[in-house]
Amino acid sequence: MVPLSYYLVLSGILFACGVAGFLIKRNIITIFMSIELMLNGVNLSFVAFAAHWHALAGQVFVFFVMVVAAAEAAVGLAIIIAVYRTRETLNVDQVNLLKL
Amino acid sequence: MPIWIYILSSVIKSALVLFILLTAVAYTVWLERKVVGHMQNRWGPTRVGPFGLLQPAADGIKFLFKEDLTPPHVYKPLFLAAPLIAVIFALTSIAVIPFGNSIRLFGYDIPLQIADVNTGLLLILGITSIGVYGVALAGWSSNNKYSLLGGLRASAQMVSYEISLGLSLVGVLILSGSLSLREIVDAQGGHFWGFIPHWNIFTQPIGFFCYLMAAYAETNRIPFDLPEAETELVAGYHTEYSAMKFAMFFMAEYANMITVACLATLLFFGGWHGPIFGPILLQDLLPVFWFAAKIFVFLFVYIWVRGTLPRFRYDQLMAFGWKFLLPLALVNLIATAIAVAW
Amino acid sequence: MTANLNLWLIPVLPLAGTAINGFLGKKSSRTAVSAVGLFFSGAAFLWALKVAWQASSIDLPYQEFLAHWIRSGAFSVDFAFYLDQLSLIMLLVVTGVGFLIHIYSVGYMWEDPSYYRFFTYLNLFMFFMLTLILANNYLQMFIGWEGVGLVSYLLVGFWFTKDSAASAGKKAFIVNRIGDFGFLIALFLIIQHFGSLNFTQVFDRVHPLAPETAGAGLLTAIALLLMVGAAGKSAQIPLYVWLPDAMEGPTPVSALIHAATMVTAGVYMVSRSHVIFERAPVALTVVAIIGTLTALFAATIGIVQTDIKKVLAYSTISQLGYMFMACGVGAFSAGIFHLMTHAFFKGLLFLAAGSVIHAVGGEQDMRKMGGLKSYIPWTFMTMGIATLAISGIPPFAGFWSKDEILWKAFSSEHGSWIYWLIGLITAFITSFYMFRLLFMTFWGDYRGAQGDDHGHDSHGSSHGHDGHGHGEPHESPMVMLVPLMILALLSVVGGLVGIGDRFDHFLSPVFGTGIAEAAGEAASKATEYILMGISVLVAVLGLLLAYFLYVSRPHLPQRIAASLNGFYETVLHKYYVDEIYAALFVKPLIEGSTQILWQGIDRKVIDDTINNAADGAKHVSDEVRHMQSGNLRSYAGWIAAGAACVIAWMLWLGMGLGAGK
Amino acid sequence: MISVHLILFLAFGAVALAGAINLLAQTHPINSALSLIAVMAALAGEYLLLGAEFVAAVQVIVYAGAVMVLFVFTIMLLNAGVEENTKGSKVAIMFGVPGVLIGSLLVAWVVLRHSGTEAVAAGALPGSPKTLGSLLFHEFLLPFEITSILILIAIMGAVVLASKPPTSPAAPTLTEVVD
Repeated sequence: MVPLSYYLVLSGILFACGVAGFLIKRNIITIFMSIELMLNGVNLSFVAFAAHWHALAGQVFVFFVMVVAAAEAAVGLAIIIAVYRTRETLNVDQVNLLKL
Repeated sequence: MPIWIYILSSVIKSALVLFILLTAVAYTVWLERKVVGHMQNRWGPTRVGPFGLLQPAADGIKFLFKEDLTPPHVYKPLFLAAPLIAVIFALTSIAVIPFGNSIRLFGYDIPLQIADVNTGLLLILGITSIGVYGVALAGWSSNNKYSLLGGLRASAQMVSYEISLGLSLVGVLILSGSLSLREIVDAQGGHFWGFIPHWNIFTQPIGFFCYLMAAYAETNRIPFDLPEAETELVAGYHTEYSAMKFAMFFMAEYANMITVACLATLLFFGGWHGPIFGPILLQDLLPVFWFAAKIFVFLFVYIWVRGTLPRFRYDQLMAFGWKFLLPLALVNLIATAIAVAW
Repeated sequence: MTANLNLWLIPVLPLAGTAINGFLGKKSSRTAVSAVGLFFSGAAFLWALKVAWQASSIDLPYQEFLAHWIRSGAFSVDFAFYLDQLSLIMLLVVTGVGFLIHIYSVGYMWEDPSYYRFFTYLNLFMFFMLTLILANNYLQMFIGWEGVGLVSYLLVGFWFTKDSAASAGKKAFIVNRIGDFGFLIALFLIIQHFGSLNFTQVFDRVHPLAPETAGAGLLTAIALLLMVGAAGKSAQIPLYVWLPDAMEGPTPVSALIHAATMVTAGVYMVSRSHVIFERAPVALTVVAIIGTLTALFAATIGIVQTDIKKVLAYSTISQLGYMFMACGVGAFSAGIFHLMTHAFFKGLLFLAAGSVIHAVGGEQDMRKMGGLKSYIPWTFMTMGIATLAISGIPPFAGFWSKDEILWKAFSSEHGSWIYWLIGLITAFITSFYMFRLLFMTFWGDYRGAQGDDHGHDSHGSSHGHDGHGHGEPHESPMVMLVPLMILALLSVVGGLVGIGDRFDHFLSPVFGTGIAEAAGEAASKATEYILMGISVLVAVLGLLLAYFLYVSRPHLPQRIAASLNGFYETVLHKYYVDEIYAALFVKPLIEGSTQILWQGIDRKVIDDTINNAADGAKHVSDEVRHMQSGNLRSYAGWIAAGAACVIAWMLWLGMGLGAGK
Repeated sequence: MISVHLILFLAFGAVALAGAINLLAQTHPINSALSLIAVMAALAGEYLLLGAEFVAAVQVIVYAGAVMVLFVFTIMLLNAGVEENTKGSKVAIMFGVPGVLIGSLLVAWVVLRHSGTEAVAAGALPGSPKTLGSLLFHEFLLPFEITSILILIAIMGAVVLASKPPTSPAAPTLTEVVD
């Protein structure tokens, strides 16, 4: 038997790692990946809470999160490709002009 | 049963299945060379052993003893990891495949299946979807434009056809109402008014068609073997590979073929169902035989198709996948749903 | 109201003329412009005649509903027209005199560069004036009121290239604003207390109220405020100062707007709301005093003026004073009667003066005229008639109306012999300065410059009458003379309608056989005839004095002026009223606006507030701008920091709740 | 079996953590992507422990199998190299990292203090496809439909964005949206 708090802590750490990745990584794709990491952390806490409160709604939420993440990945990567076409770089530090 | 027997049986089954599988892979290669040879008015392998039956062994030895060279400028970790990924996932997916009903040994009835997961089908889908990485990473890591193109094609193609694959299976799932392969097979027992076996192929012909197409694309087989189109990209994603690493990709491909064949058998052709007769032992072994026979048929069809059909162009491939196969699968799904709802 | 009179046509016709001339006139020829202008004003006149003829057969007052205008809760205002004897008379006077002056203008303005503009304005004026007259509620009346004010501004400043004209227009407008202010407040009071602006409704609600003999009350306040408005529009003390300056406008304008019609709007308004005034004796007294003083005051100024139009302007003011005196003593019908006759002869005087000016080529100074009766006999004759009429020589129109007023002032219960006396003195002065004008202009020998420049170019190039050099004075064209003759005829016979109180009886349905009537019966006929004789005698005396001073002894006036120098100077400068006003109101206003409002409030407070706010925002954003570096990761950093803060805050809240539990 | 459950949890958790940290540590995006895949697989294991087998399967198929394939595909397409270490923003270091630390510390503190030690049994809540499906198509029907519309829009957006030149890499970007 694993206490609920373990799951929560794990998901929290994953989320924090995601944020940290967003903060310290330069590559726009990696940053995007850290977003996915955050979403995964949240999903874990969803499922854990679902199991804790015996509410399947939590798992349904996970589905929605996944779907949204998928859609986001599609659009986001398309944007990344478009950005790369115009800027010839994937480094967010060099993509700091608000328009070009 | 006690836990140790459970573990023991699992280990034994795993070893057995792995052995059978590898052998099957090897002889599928032999079979392919033979059949295609005859289709092309050649003999195929004849020298090594009678009818070249020992050819696979010779190939294996050759692969093993060839110098395993790693080109410079490749991205080493992934270059090494890619074939492993490919072959491992290819071999893993066999684990949830049931070969037949449980048999009684030493007073315990042991299911002819390594792991009876009640969402086995999903597991197989997931594993195959992960199997993409093998090809993609191989193509990328070997730092070669042909490989890269091959990898890109492979990943795009596999991801695209995965959808049709999944959708084509949903019809069967609706009919059988379960994700467990064993239950699906059980649902196909019996006959329509006496003589027509109660197989999904008769209720899901379109689904089967979609599945077959998608499966061929998933396994990068002709007519969908764009990732290794030798006329355009020297050898596609495994251009830079040689010796055992290349062998791994090879094995992975044929193992995937076998997995696909198994799935087709289980989902559409009633798995191990077939006429049962004779003494007890025979009665226990016949289902396995029927199962193997059906798989053989599918493998033969694979080879047959390879010998017959030309290769698509890439845009044709994508157009076929997105504009024809996917809508067809959707229509089939909807039709099935309506029919079941009645 | 069985028959439908289509009153709405009367104002709308001139409006159509305005539209056509205003939009198309610039391109079209003078003939076309004058044709349009004359047609529409004439059509309005003819329709007014038709209405008058029909009105005799139907029972007045007649109301004509046009459209709903304002409907807010219980309060509602409509576009509607109201016709009774009073507005009928005004209707005929305005349209008739207006039409004649239109005709006259064709000749007078012919060479003006912006001829079409003039007729556009004239038609527009007709429209507004008729709206004012035919309104059935105060608000619609106020529209006309403002409208005529606007047109007066436009026409006084018609030659706006000339500084004096422009400033005169502004002066007229501003002074009228003061009056309108009072008028508006009166309207608000009416709305508040009577919940309507419709004449009939308001008066029905006022009727039961008892006269506020004991001190001032609501009605007194309303009446006084209305009087303020009337004083503004009709140039009464203390708001008369704009009228003399308004003479900067073309002479037909002076005739139409500043003599015949617009300036009498005040009188019309006062007598229209006589119901209110009759219940506010205090206000009535104020009206009477203002009227009387104005009459005398303006007349005295008139004596010494040398500009022919200025003389007429001051005489107009003083005649208006007469009318207000009449209203003040409750003799509204007498006031209206004098309004009508005054419209005739004063209009005639102005037009004749215009003809004279036209004759001598834009010259307005009487000292440069003289001996013109041989040059321009028709003008002389008509102007003579008008002078006799205004001076109150029987049987001319002025005699009847002025005598009526004096008699009422004496006999009415609101009146007293003081009004009568002052009125009499004014009558004397009036006849004196009018004949002075006549003699200076037409007797003696021509003092004007021959052929060379016509003195001060008061009308500059814009007047268009110095285009062709005047060899010697010449008679005006027929188009100008015909209106003169018609008006002369009216000035002769116009007064006869008043014989035997017929005018009173005609108007009695409006004013009721009110106080004035009763008083008239009270006093004996004998006194009336005696007073009548006295006034005639006074008028003749004025005539003789003028003849003595300006014909037989032409040099005497200078000596007299020299002898009583200070007084003369004072009067010559119109008692320095303009200067006093300038010192009292204008300069403090300008100074205050400059120092406090502009430099102080606008510059220091408003502008600085805005500018400082903008600068502050600029500086702050200069700092904050660095936050938005466009760098994704720094955004993320801000978000993370903010998230941490939010989490801490929520936890703190949670603590508080936990502690609370 | 308690111990087994805990051991499995710790194992998967260790993998997930290692993957997450590796994601940060690696400088090459492809390595980060692979480590992220590892994280997802491990999370799938955690889901299985929690009994959400269907969620686990979907996690593998959609996330590991499609989304991440898409990432890898993009990395390969754009041939993203080792990220150069640029001094982008001081803010991210000065405010962001401390913010993250503080925030996560606070959360951890709260979790440990308030969530107590209620244990979650292995497979506590069997999320079988049937029950989940009925839940999804009855109670969450409206969100489901809205999500499908969202997906449709996402498809079109991806196509429009990525298909500037005729040689469009957009086709694969559609794929995982659909599964």
